[in-house]
Amino acid sequence: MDEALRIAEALVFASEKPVTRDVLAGVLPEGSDVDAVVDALVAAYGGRGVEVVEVAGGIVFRTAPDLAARLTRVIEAPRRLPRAAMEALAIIAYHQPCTRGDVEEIRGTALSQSSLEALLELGLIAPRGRRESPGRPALWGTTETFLEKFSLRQLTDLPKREELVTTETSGLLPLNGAP
Amino acid sequence: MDEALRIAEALVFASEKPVTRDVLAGVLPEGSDVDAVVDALVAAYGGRGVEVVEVAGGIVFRTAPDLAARLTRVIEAPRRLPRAAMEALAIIAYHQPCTRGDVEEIRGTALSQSSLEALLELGLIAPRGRRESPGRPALWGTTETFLEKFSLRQLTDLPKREELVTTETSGLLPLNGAP
Amino acid sequence: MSDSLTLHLEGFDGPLDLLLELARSQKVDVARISILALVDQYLEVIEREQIRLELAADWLVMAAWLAWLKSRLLLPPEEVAGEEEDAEAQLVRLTERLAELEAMRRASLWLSRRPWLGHDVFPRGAPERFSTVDRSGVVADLPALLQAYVGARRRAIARRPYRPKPRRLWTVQEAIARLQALVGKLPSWQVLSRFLPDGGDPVERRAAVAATLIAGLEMAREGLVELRQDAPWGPIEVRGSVDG
Repeated sequence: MDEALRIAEALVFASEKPVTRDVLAGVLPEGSDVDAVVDALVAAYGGRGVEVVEVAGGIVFRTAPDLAARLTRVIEAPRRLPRAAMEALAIIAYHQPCTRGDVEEIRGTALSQSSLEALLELGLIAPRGRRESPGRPALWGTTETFLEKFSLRQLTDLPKREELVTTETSGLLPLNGAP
Repeated sequence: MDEALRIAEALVFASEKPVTRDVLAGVLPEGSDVDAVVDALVAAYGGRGVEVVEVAGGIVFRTAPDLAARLTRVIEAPRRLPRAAMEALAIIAYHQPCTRGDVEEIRGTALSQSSLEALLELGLIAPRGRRESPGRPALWGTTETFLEKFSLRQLTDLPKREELVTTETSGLLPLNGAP
Repeated sequence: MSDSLTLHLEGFDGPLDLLLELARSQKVDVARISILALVDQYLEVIEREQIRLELAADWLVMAAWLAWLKSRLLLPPEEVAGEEEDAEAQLVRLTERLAELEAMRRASLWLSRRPWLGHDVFPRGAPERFSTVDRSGVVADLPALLQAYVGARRRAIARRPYRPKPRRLWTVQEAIARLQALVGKLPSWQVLSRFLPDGGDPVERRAAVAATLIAGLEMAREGLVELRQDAPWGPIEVRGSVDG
């Protein structure tokens, strides 16, 4: 196995957080082609139990999604987010930076403290300053952890608003696949 | 890649603790030969950037030792000495050789054993014999390391005591001998 | 479809949520729903359901507003000339809000169908770090050391009650004893100041001078020593009495 590939494998495998190409370039031998090394790494793990994915601006190893059911037999999964919190998160993702009031306006109902706290606790949202309006309410935005949590490379991986709206309305909400 | 091997790979990767053969057996498909799967996993990672090793009762992934050494960066995060220790050090520097009692007398407060031990551990002070007085208390002085750390060529590079503390002040203190 | 809907207000996150559900039941694009039909359904639900009073306010405000909106929309245009635009604008606004909520609900669903970290995909459970933190060093800066010294001294002084330095004052009796002990061994004239004790600060030295002079005078009066001074302000000399 080529030395650059071994180094890339070691570094990315060991890390819980995505490793950017810049960081990778810093540890690979002089003159390595970072993109080629990443491609080789992705290829080496194709179809395996763990795979290399691009997430939150870097690359990282994750278990293959099809194995989740087996793994959760022994690995404890945290609770899923309740619907209200998920909707608030989606609104913040699309309207960031926005205030809690904006979220409530869009949902047409008050946002419970526990929903906001759940998002904060999971590190999915973070304050992004204050809006210069009466009361100077805090503005919220999504975080790197948000991208990691939902396996997104970047915010632009979210479906466009038009794609969401123009999809045919029905009770089942047919959704277009992931990017 | 064989399904049992994929599962084993994913589980060992995602587990916080070493995975025992028992746990593995509970997750692998019925009738899998656990030992054979482990052997296959070890073989699959032979010579790679990460390897499978058996540790205390289970198997884990570890970065290949040659790469771990290469990738490890030492981050120096020097500590600040707590105030009491810093003061004790300063007093010892100016009044050496002196006893812990002297330091307490000058600081006007007790000096904890741990402060003195911290200075000893850092090699900043060293014993300089004992005072021939009741109890034969240990005398302390500063070391070469002290000079190096504080970028002093010699002790006399320290500003004179009189330059730091006004004469009327020092008149009130029963102090003998200048540095 | 609406007939088969079993609506429980408490299951809805506010009136807008219910309106969206009702709009969906019309099976058309939210932008093309019939507001009139929507209003009727909404009011019907509100009447049918037993609303807990503390939950009622939002729902009733929405019901009142929708009833008003419906009345404006039903009136012939000329009769509401002044308000027509207002009602139209509010209708557009309601439609937009429903569309936005619908979009966000889809986004939420899209997100929840992504591979979730910790549910569908897992990170390395025991990540390794390639940095070791060396905490063995110590921040050594000279200014801090000096400040510590000055600080310690100042604090100790501030804490200590003022205590005049104890003075070691030479008494006349001590001076006589000292003179007696020494003068006998020195038959020739000696300067009296040689018999002063060693050391002491200026105040203590002056006290010793005075005590020694008085001791000399006292002993001369008793005939034990002789004193002489050759000139005013000259040195006072002493010797043992020739008779003694």
